[in-house]
Amino acid sequence: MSASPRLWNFPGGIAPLAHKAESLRGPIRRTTLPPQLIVPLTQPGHVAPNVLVQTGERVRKGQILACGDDATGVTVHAPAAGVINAIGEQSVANMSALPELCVIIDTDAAETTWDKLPPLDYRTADADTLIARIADCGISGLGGAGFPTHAKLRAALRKIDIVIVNAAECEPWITADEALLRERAADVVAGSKILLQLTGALRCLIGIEDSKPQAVAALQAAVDDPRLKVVVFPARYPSGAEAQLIYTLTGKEMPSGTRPVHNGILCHNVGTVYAIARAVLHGEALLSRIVTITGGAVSDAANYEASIGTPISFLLQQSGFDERSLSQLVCGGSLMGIALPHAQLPVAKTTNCVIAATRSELPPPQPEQACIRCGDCADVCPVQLVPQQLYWFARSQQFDQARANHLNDCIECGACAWVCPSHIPLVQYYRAAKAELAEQDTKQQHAVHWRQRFEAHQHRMALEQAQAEQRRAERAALAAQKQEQAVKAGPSPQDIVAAALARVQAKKAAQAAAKPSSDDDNGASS
Amino acid sequence: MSNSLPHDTTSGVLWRRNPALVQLLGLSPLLAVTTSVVTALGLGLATLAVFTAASVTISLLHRRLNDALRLPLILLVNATFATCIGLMLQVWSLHLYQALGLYVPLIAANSLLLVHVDSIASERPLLTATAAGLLTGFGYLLVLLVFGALRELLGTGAVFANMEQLLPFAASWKLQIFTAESPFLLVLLPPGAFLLLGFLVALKNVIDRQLARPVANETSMPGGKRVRVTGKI
Amino acid sequence: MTMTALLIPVVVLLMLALVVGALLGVAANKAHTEDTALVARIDALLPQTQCGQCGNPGCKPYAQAIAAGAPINRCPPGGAATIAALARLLGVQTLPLDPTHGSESIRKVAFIREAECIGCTKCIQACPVDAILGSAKHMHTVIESECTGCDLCVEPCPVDCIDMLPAQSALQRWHWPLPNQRMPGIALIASDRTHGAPA
Amino acid sequence: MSNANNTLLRYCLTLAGVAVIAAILVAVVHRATQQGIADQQQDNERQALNQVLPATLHDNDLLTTRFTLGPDTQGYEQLPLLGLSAGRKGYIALRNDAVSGIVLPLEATGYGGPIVLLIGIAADGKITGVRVQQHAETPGLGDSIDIHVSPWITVFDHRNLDDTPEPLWHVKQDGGDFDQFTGATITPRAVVGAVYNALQFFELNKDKLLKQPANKEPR
Amino acid sequence: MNDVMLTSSPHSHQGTSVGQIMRQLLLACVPGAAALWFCFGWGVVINIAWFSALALLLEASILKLRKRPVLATLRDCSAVLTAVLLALSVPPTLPWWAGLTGIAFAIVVGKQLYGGLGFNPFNPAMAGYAALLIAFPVQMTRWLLPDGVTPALPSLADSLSIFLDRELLQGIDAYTGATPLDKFRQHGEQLVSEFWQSTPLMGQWSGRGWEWINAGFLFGGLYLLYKRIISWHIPVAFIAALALLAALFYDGGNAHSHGSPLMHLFAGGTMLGAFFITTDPVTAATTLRGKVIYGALIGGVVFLIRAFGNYPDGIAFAVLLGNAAAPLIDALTRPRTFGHPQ
Amino acid sequence: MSHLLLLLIGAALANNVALTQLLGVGPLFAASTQLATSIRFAVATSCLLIASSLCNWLLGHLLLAPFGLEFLRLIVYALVIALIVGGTALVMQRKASLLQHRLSPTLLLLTANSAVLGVALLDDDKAHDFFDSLFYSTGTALGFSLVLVVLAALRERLAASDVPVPFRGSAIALITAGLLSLAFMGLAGLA
Ligand SMILES: Cc1cc2nc3c(=O)[nH]c(=O)nc-3n(C[C@H](O)[C@H](O)[C@H](O)COP(=O)(O)O)c2cc1C
Ligand SMILES: Cc1cc2nc3c(=O)[nH]c(=O)nc-3n(C[C@H](O)[C@H](O)[C@H](O)COP(=O)(O)O)c2cc1C
Ligand SMILES: Cc1cc2nc3c(=O)[nH]c(=O)nc-3n(C[C@H](O)[C@H](O)[C@H](O)COP(=O)(O)O)c2cc1C
Ligand SMILES: Cc1cc2nc3c(=O)[nH]c(=O)nc-3n(C[C@H](O)[C@H](O)[C@H](O)CO)c2cc1C
Ligand code: SF4
Ligand code: SF4
Ligand code: SF4
Ligand code: SF4
Ligand code: FES
Repeated sequence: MSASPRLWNFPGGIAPLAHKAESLRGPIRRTTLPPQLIVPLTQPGHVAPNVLVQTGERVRKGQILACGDDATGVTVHAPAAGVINAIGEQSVANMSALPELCVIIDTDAAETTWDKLPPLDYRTADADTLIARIADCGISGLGGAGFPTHAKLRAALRKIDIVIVNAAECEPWITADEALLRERAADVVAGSKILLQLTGALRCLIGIEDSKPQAVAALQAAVDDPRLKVVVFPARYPSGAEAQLIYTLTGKEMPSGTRPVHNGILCHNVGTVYAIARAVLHGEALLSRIVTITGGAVSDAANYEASIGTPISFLLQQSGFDERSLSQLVCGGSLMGIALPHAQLPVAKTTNCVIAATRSELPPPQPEQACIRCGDCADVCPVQLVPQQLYWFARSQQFDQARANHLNDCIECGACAWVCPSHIPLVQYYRAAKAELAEQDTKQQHAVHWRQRFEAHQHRMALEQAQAEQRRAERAALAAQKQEQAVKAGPSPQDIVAAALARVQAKKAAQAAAKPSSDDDNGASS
Repeated sequence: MSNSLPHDTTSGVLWRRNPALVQLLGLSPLLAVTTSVVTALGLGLATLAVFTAASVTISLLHRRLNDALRLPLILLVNATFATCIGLMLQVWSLHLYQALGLYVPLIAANSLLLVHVDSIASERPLLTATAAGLLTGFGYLLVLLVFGALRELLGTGAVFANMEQLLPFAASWKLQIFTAESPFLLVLLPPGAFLLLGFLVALKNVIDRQLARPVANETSMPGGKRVRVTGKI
Repeated sequence: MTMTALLIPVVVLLMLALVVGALLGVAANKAHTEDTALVARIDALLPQTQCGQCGNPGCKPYAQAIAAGAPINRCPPGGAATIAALARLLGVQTLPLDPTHGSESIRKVAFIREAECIGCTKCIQACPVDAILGSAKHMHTVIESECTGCDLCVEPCPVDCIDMLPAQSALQRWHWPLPNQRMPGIALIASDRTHGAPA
Repeated sequence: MSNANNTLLRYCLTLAGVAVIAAILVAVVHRATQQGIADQQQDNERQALNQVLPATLHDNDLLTTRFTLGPDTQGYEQLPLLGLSAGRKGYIALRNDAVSGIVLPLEATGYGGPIVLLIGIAADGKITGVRVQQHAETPGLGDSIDIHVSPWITVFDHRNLDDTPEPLWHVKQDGGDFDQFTGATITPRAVVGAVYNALQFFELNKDKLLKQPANKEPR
Repeated sequence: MNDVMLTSSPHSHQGTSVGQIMRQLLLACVPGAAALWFCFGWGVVINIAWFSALALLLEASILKLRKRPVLATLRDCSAVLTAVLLALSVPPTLPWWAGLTGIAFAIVVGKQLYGGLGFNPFNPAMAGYAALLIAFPVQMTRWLLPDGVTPALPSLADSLSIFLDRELLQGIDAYTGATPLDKFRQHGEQLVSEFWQSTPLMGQWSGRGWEWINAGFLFGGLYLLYKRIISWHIPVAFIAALALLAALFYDGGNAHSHGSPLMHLFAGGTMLGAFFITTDPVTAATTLRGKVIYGALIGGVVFLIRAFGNYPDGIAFAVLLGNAAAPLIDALTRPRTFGHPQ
Repeated sequence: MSHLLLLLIGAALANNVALTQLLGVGPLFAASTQLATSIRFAVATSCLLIASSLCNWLLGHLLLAPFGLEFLRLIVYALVIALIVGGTALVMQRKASLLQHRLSPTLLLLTANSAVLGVALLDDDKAHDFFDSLFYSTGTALGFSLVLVVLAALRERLAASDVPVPFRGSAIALITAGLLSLAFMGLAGLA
């Protein structure tokens, strides 16, 4: 063990009650297979997935259910064997509470064979093979955002100096990563080495808070490679946020608007790294994940290794759920999680924790009062924003001003709202304002594009008009010639009528010839 | 500032779009000389005179106005009449002139006058321009008067003091409404002027809302004014 | 009144006026104000839907109209955001959208029920951004990414086979609404903070 | 370019034309009002003087017997008693060609800065009137010295150094004869002191002042 | 479970509230208020009670008028705090009607016209104070002589009579006089030491009584700092600027001296201003650098007014000027966002 | 020298044009709706104010006084202001006049500023010499700019406030200016 490495202090931060011990009393539990799995097919950006199965079809464990359209799509596998009961919109744990496309599988507990891919030797496989394997195994980030891991790795191929494994797990209540590290640190280390190999990076830093001594010990015992280093830093929320973690470990500030991969750093959650190891070394697709079930409304908080698609109610039941004492059901941590309307929702790849909280633990939000500009929010903001100013701008819908004050740098960590004595739902203001800004940007892009298209259209119309004009002039000249001849011959009324008729005939012919142009109608009057 | 519309009605100028209360035009004199009725009335009348004269003149000249010339010409005309009125006021009542101080010559740069002359008189024939000038000037005068009376009353407990400065026969017009042991000085000082005018504007807003309530929204066909961008109609 | 008493002021003012007039005249000639710049800046704020709801044949013409003094509240696709941006650019007051020109709605795109399309090309002629593909007597399709949602193609279609459908799914459209604005501490109405309602 | 020059010419000519008319108009009005304004100014000055020196005391036009007093004026005893910071006017009242009274300029230092006063003194040393011409005292506190606010300033009328001996030339709080205002002692103290000084100055320079006409200024 | 409200994260909270903060402030006022009561008698207590009752009443009626929740809002105690701070600033001889005007101005114009708690750009208590001073200078400059200078403080009955604007047996002038700062302005040609000798008004470092009052508020302020209700930036900058300027112009205590730093720090409303008034978060600058500038600006202006202006003390005006500048200061001192260049 | 400094401070603070002398109040409100605009406008007004005050001092003392034409001063000053405003606006106009047939708002706001004309007239009334006039107009310009920018920042903050409906807009702006003016009263006596 070398001397402890230098750490950097990111600004702000808070220290809420951790509530972690409750769910760490025992080992990770495996559940029985629930009778029904609801597997979300959610794709990045909510684009429609390509569903590869049909209702009534029998699927094997590990069979591909759906995949994405393009390079960023995520492959979804059947977490267990069974029969497809339905493919349709189902409520899932998302912020909008809007239903998403899911596959419902009536599981067959008897059938346990698992379609695995052949193991790969990561030391010899090239990067493309490894990334293809990760994509085939349907891995997306387990740290929160759920961004497809293969897409992130593909972008990382350019030049990565440091791989950072995010084991901070700074949010209260969640212990999924810690539990994983206590029991399966070796796989995490293996996954880190795969990432080193894949990216060609020289160092891998595993960052972890000092509040998890057992996990640290397990990690340190498992580390068998000098390129890997476990870095322990003081617990403070949000030390696990990407930019803050990178700063803590390396002192590098990610310039606003850039992602770590642009700056030579690849950051992955331990769960993701574990999944990568399983995929590469064992050919296992991402069919399950570790979920913390905790909170005062369950009598027996614990971590479960749950199949994707397991109804949350199923897990709660296993932990002795008492619905009467429930105040809030939150998916994720108490600071960044999603409030759930009910428990009939499935575990998704990003579901790391479910808090069934009593009233005293997570009381319902107090009514919002006016901001008194106390500045507490600015003190704790890890990005050094002035949250109250952003709030004022969002509130008065001065979104441009909010942008100018770097609203888009907000990581929505919620530290500001946590301290706000006026109980303002600041993060909701920011989310709404950010969405508004994004919409404005899209509109602006559209406008630029459409202006070009419209101008091209106008240009084309003008050209066609000019051509029609020319044709008309030619015809007129022709007619004039004819008329001249007629005048010379001494016109009679009949002649004039005949000439007019002839013109109409000619016009009709011309119209038939000059197909789509519509300008000719005007020609009749000339 | 440039939205003083040329097509205002009498009630529009005097109340609904009253330039002083709604558009905050001509504010400096309104705040500065309204410590008593006599000063407010004096300046109001002087401004009214300049308003009318300048409106007429500019309307006569309006064919010759153009971008470059508009400003100097308007200012020249305003300044000329302001000077004349100032000289005449000095003969009429030097006391009043001195009480009004700078604000008599400053009529020339009164923003209400500039906007009015610019937007109304230059687009109108002589007669309507005169009427418009009179009307706008009168609307302004009314606000000055009301505001002056209010401040004098609140500040001193009396109204129409020293009216003889303006009208020699009005020496006995002073009306003592109440006597307070401590006069409410605040309203006579600049902060009071701002605050009181703020309250007046708010009062006007309240009244306007009360007036607007019974009027049902006219139903209009959405999209009724659309034109076709392409193809035939 | 002596003549000189009149003459001096006249001469002084005359000279001054000539100087002022000459200088301003020269300045005016030098600076022939470019109006096209303003039109372009206004046009840059318009949504470019090219729908004509503002009463002008396209966004650019409306920009010109605004530069010439037309009200800024006539573009329903742009809605309140555009009006606010215009007000800021022009230094005038914001106004609510003029309802006689339509109302703000979510972005839609045209969708041709291809089975019913008779290939008359009328929709192609109507489209201001050439977003419809197809030729005479062949069914047409809308290139979704190019369609501005102006709905100009809907009316000319003789068989009514064009629908205007939302450009994004409800899920894609959803975002957090601003919290209840009635402040401070108005008792929260559950629906205001319950999500699910698209903004 | 000739077009441009043409417009240029038109600009100038229009403006010039209007300017000429304006000049004539203003010159005429100025001319017509000149006399009236001058009369008004004199009337005002006379009215102001009347308040400190009643018309019954003199038969001359005070404006014709002005003289200047300033901090640097020579020839007076104890001129600093008047506290002047700039040159101001004094006036001499004549009755039957004898000096019957005098109006002196005077300054005191109040709470908010200098207080500019005018005092009228009859030839026998009695005060005929005191008025504040300019002050910066706190409105509502010290401004009661202004005749428009309170009649306090008339307490000096008819007093002289004999009927009010030195110990009484103070505000009551300091054991004198003059009321202070509620909450404001400094201002009245300053005014009382200044008036007392003016009387002393008058006593000291009586001879010179009562022979003043030599010093008179042409109108 | 059915009517669970779904809210945006975060779902937990530190547990502080505005009402709690305001109540801490009220508590911290106690030592200073007690010193005031000790030095000037019952008038202070009467004012606090009268002002608080009026403030609650006025705030409640406006909230009612605006159809806003009344009780929930009153419970934040900000109106009471405004009332108490105003009551601690005005002379203890203020008649009831002047108090009414002042608190009405503070709560209605200074606060509710802007939308109530949190929206007011100007410190309501100081807006009320300034308006009172301009409107009723006689009543607002009528300070009692502190205990020890005057043979007897007015009794509770006398204090009530003064409050009700009734004639007193001895006349109110028996109790009242200039404040030390006012007196000091008029020290004329005296050396500072001579001036100190010449009047019983002056005590150890500063005005008699006023020293203890300021010490009381200083103590309360330190409690607030300890409790982290306020941050050090504004008070320290304020005190430093005032002391620095005073030292600069002290001039060895000769006739042109404007008083020692110690006198300035323990005179008038210095400590009340430093810890309770300039720190009003609603109306102060909010960024850290901004707070320092804001505090120093107010401290500087207070000294300028005391030394060269027309008013013996300038806390209220200086605070209002600082309030006016606060949004601008904030705009100019935005901190560097993480990930952005300076 | 010190009296020049006092003149400057007095004009900027103690006798602030807009808040105590109530000059240029209209433009103060019209130009203070946005901070950025207000800064630009403050700079423009300051330049105009100082330039016109000096030009007018020169014209007044070198042209009008020798011929006894003081009664023409208002007209002459107005023309000079028109020249400066119009000239700079015509040459520098970045934003074309919005409504072609009217004066542009900026032009109006600069011209209709009674502080500009007022300072020229006050220079006369107070018998300022050239340097007095320079310092006085600079002080006035500083004072006006300060109040304008401060008010603009305040009003930007007000935009997000829960102001009672009847008071929204100009009413609350006036009240804010009133409180600002109240604050400035405290500076009385400085200089
Ligand atoms: C090229 C590239 C593009 C990315 N784009 C996104 C994106 O659009 N949205 C996103 O949430 N994450 C994106 N990521 C992943 C982020 O770098 C980050 O790891 C992820 O957002 C997780 O963020 P979290 O901190 O919110 O969990 C992208 C990564 C790469 C390499
Ligand atoms: C406030 C905040 C806190 C976070 N805390 C953690 C954390 O404790 N552990 C973690 O793995 N990711 C955390 N994340 C997500 C990381 O920023 C990042 O998305 C993740 O490490 C990327 O890894 P992935 O692509 O494997 O999911 C947090 C994000 C935010 C915005
Ligand atoms: C803001 C303020 C303004 C004052 N203005 C004046 C004033 O103009 N004239 C005056 O005599 N006293 C004024 N005073 C009061 C004096 O400072 C002093 O207190 C008063 O004269 C009482 O003095 P005494 O104790 O000797 O009676 C003012 C006091 C304050 C606080
Ligand atoms: C530290 C602190 C200081 C305060 N100071 C004042 C004050 O000086 N005057 C006041 O009216 N309210 C004060 N308040 C109360 C509250 O913030 C104030 O009433 C708001 O300005 C009302 O919106 C203070 C509050 C806190 C937390
Ligand atoms: S913590 Fe809340 S009340 Fe305090 S400044 Fe931030 S948003 Fe305002
Ligand atoms: S949610 Fe945004 S503004 Fe609030 S503390 Fe976190 S990063 Fe800062
Ligand atoms: S209404 Fe809007 S989008 Fe449609 S044409 Fe007019 S400006 Fe363009
Ligand atoms: S396809 Fe239809 S709706 Fe879309 S842009 Fe073309 S005409 Fe408009
Ligand atoms: S779809 Fe083209 S005409 Fe109907």
